[in-house]
Formats: sequence, C-alpha cells, structure tokens
Amino acid sequence: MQRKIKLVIDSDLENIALIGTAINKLCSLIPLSDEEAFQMELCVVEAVTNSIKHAYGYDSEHQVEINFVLSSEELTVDICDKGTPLDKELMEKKFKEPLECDDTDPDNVPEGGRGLAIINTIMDNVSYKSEKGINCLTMKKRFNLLVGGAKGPVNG
Amino acid sequence: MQRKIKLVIDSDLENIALIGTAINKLCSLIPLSDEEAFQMELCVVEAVTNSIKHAYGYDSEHQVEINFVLSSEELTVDICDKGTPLDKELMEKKFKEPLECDDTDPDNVPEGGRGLAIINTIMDNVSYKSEKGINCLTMKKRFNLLVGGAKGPVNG
Amino acid sequence: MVIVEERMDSVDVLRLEGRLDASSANDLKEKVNDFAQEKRLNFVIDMAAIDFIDSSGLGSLVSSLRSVNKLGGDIKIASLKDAVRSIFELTRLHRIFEIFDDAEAAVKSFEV
Amino acid sequence: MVIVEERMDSVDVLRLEGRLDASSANDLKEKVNDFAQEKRLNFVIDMAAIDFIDSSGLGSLVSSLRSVNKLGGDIKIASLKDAVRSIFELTRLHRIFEIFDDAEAAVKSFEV
Ligand SMILES: Nc1ncnc2c1ncn2[C@@H]1O[C@H](COP(=O)(O)OP(=O)(O)O)[C@@H](O)[C@H]1O
Ligand SMILES: Nc1ncnc2c1ncn2[C@@H]1O[C@H](COP(=O)(O)OP(=O)(O)O)[C@@H](O)[C@H]1O
Repeated sequence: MQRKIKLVIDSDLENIALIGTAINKLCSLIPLSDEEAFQMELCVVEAVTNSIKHAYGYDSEHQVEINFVLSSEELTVDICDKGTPLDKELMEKKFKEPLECDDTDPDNVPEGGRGLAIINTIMDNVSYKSEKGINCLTMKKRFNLLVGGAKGPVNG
Repeated sequence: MQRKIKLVIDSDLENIALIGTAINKLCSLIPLSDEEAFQMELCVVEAVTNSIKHAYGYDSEHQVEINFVLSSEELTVDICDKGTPLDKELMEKKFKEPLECDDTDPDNVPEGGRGLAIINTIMDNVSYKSEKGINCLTMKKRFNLLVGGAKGPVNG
Repeated sequence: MVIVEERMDSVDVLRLEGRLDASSANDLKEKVNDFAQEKRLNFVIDMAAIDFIDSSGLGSLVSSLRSVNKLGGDIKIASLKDAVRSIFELTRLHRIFEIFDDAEAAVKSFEV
Repeated sequence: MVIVEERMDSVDVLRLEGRLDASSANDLKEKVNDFAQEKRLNFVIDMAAIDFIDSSGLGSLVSSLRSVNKLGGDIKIASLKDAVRSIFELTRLHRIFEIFDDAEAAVKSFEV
C-alpha cells in the first residue's frame, strides 16, 4: 500500500517553516529516528529554498509543490517548480563536492553552496527532471519496518 | 502577514492520518495548547472524512484539498471536494443538535452523526459553499498571540 | 491502528495503538464481533497508546458496546490520554462507558 | 526567528529562538553587523531554543564570523540541540566555530 500527500506553497521564504514542520511530523508515521526526521526536513527545506531562490529568483508569485509518498520500505519526496531549471551538470558537480573543507580558516570556508551536497549525503537516491516546464527534484530514503525508530507500522 | 499551505490527498481513508498529523504539527507554529492543536486536528479529520464518505461515497479516485491559512490572529482551514454537496439545511440542523445526550442507555446513543456538531462546537466560525462543482467547508479559530500555548510568535 | 490482544482472568483486554479513526473503526468492531461469536463477551479496551480518536472511532466503541450488551457482556475503557479523554467528555460518552485509570483496575471491576 | 539580546561582561549574547533558515538568516547577519558598527565585536550565539537550522542558517553564521574576525572580534556558539549539532558536524562547521555547552562557558572563554 502507498500513502501520499501533496503540499503546495507560494514561493515565499516565509512559508518554508510550514513545509518543514509538516514534513518532520509526517516522518513520525514511519520508523525514522528523530534525527532522521530532522534530516528529511532539512533536505526538503534545502530543495524548497533552492526552488524559491534559484528557480524563481525570490519572486513570491509562483508555487512550489511537494509530493510526499510513503510505501512500505521507502519514502519518496519530490519538490517541483515551474521556474528556471537546475543545470544537471552543475548538480552532478555539487554532488561530488565533499562537504569536508580542509581549511579551518573561516575566510576559506564558503558561505553557501552546500544545499545539494547535503541532500546527496543524506538521501539514498536523488534525481532531477525538467519536462514541459515542470522541474522536479526527486529524493528517496529507504527505511526498514523492523528496525529504526520503532514508531509502529506505516499503516498504524 | 499571512502564511499559507495547501495539502492535497486522494480520497482514501488511509490518507487521513497524513492530513491529521500534518495539521496537528502545523498548529505548533501558533500559540495553541496541545489540547487545542488536537481539537484542530479532530475538526479537519472530521471534515475530510465527511468529504470521502459523503461527497465521494468512499470512491478513492478523487481528491480532497485542505487550505491552512495563518494570519496574525486567526487560523482558517478550508476543506474542499468536488463531490455531492452537503445539504446546507442538514448542516444547520446538525449544528443545532446538542452533543449532550440525555440518555445513558447505549441503545439510545447514536453511533454516528457527531462530526458536524463537533466541528461547530470547537470552531469559532463554520461556513459551507458550493460553487461551480467545488464544495468548501471553511472553519475559523481565533487565537491570541499574547496568551495561549506560549509557543512563540507566528513569524518564529 | 494495531490491536494487541491479551487475556486477564476471563476478560479480553484489547490494547489499541495508533489512531482510532474512520480507517480503523471497522477493525475494532470486527475484532469484538469475532470474540463475541466465541462467547467471549467481557472486554477492556486499553487506549494508553491511542494518540488520536475521532467521531468514527467513538462510533465503533458505541457500536461494539451495544452488540456485546445485547449478549449480556460489557466493555470498559482504560488509560485515556488527556486529549482523548477530552473528546469523550466533549461528546458525553464518558457517561456511557465506565472509564478506568489502567487495564488492571478495569479487569478487576468485572469480578464483582 | 526571534533574537533576544543580553550583555554579559563585555560580550553580547544573542539567544536565538525558532528556526534559523533562509527566511531568518539575514536577520542574524544584520544584527551582528549593527553591533559591529558600534565596535561590539565579541559574541556568543546561544542556540538552546533553535529547533531547526539549514545551510542558509549556517551560512549566516559563517558570514557573521568572517565579518567580526576581520575587525578582531569573535563568535562562539553555545547550547546546541542534538539535531542541530549533527548538522554542524555533517557540514564540518564544528571545526570552524568554538562550541560550548552553555552561554556562560562561552562568555568565560573570552576572558583569557
Ligand atoms: N531548484 C533549482 N533551480 C535552479 N537552480 C538551482 C536549483 N537548485 C540549485 N540550483 C543551482 O545549483 C547551485 C547550488 O545549489 P546549492 O548546493 O543548494 O547551494 P546554494 O543554493 O547555497 O547556492 C545554486 O547556486 C543554483 O545555481
Ligand atoms: N462533505 C459532505 N458532503 C456531503 N454531505 C455531507 C458532508 N458532510 C456531512 N454531510 C452530510 O451530513 C450528515 C451529518 O454529518 P456528520 O455530522 O459529520 O455525521 P456522520 O458523517 O457521522 O453522518 C452526513 O450523514 C451527510 O449526510
């Protein structure tokens, strides 16, 4: 069985707290630890922030759509916008960049540019598709119904 | 300022836990006590259940849409479906029926039929509109930023 | 929702976990009916692990109570969380059911 | 996010409450810059009441650190919740910031 909910916000940074809060709590329906739920929230917030910042250039007149799909062993979230698409080569490059930064001099530590690397580190699978003006970043996290956060079965 | 999120599910009872869980947690962003957040969840679950049961006759091929809107002093939630509309006279009648049941003999206690009365008891304002095939039940709850659950300001 | 069964003295204790709503109301009714067919008519419903209940969930309790009452049995409720208790009170169903602080006390009440 | 200011010895303690994300990152940077203009350059950022941080929030901390470092000041971090600390570690920023268990310890570290 699959359970599914769609969340939609206007592309305004002020609405991100609503998405993050909802996603975090929705993760309590699956056997994820609190830390894992926080990480899922983080990945979704990074992706939604990217859509607002980069796809829509902070213009709040658009929408970002999040699909949260629970199957028995996997959580799939996709984040979709209708703005300027993400360059897939840039994405692959970001995925390969280590979060590790050798230097401990703050001047050499980048201020931004960690979003996609964080998502790629935390999630089991990340892909991006731009089709007919709709761009979706899809991320998947597998979980195990028998171990994990012991929050009871998915169909609780 | 207003913050807004739209939640959409297929009209399957199995998806109601997703809606309830998300709504409950979204209420932590406003100064509602845990009990009040539970009550908001209850009202939304009652309304969504009604759309699936009565508007769509348990047919899971349709959608129910929930709009959650936070302004500085009021939470507005509307639950919309495209099924058979609710008879407004029946609704008004249900609103007037007391939840109180004089009899303590279980045989005289109705099994169902409490949903709308619960919503009307808990919420400050409830209205229903059916227009161009779209039916929306709108409910409002006022809260006070200064008293209440002390969960911090809305724009936290 | 998950239903965990346990037998204490000659009472069936059903420990419910999760959400008792329209998607799980029938599970409870069926469980009680299955037992009733085997002439097991006295129940304690332990709701310690129920986080959420709605009018459909309450309806399944009322309907179960009616069907076992008819056969001479009873259903007692135990271990309500505050939020769940408040819904019993809102709908006045705390006047229909005997409610106990824990399952043991509810089981004992059958012994009289 | 809410920023509560407090002055302990000659250190400005900024207690953050809520979510440090893209919608609030600039608030923190501006607050630090405002103080820096008044030559108040030593800060403790107390995150005891921060439930959520993302890369934009972390970016605002790095950028604030850089700007006060340039003027001879410093920023120390205090009271990270477990989940927040894990994001500092994931991004290796625990190597850039001195992190203390509470604001008092962080303030004291400036006295040496
Ligand atoms: N949804 C998106 N749409 C368009 N471009 C994007 C999107 N997400 C990321 N990008 C591009 O990829 C780059 C790296 O993104 P990220 O790793 O999240 O860091 P940051 O957003 O801090 O720059 C961005 O600077 C942007 O150019
Ligand atoms: N969304 C809806 N669409 C159509 N009819 C509805 C809807 N909600 C309620 N109704 C009608 O109002 C009646 C009372 O609803 P309610 O008080 O929630 O109790 P119950 O759903 O248990 O019957 C329902 O039986 C149904 O006939």
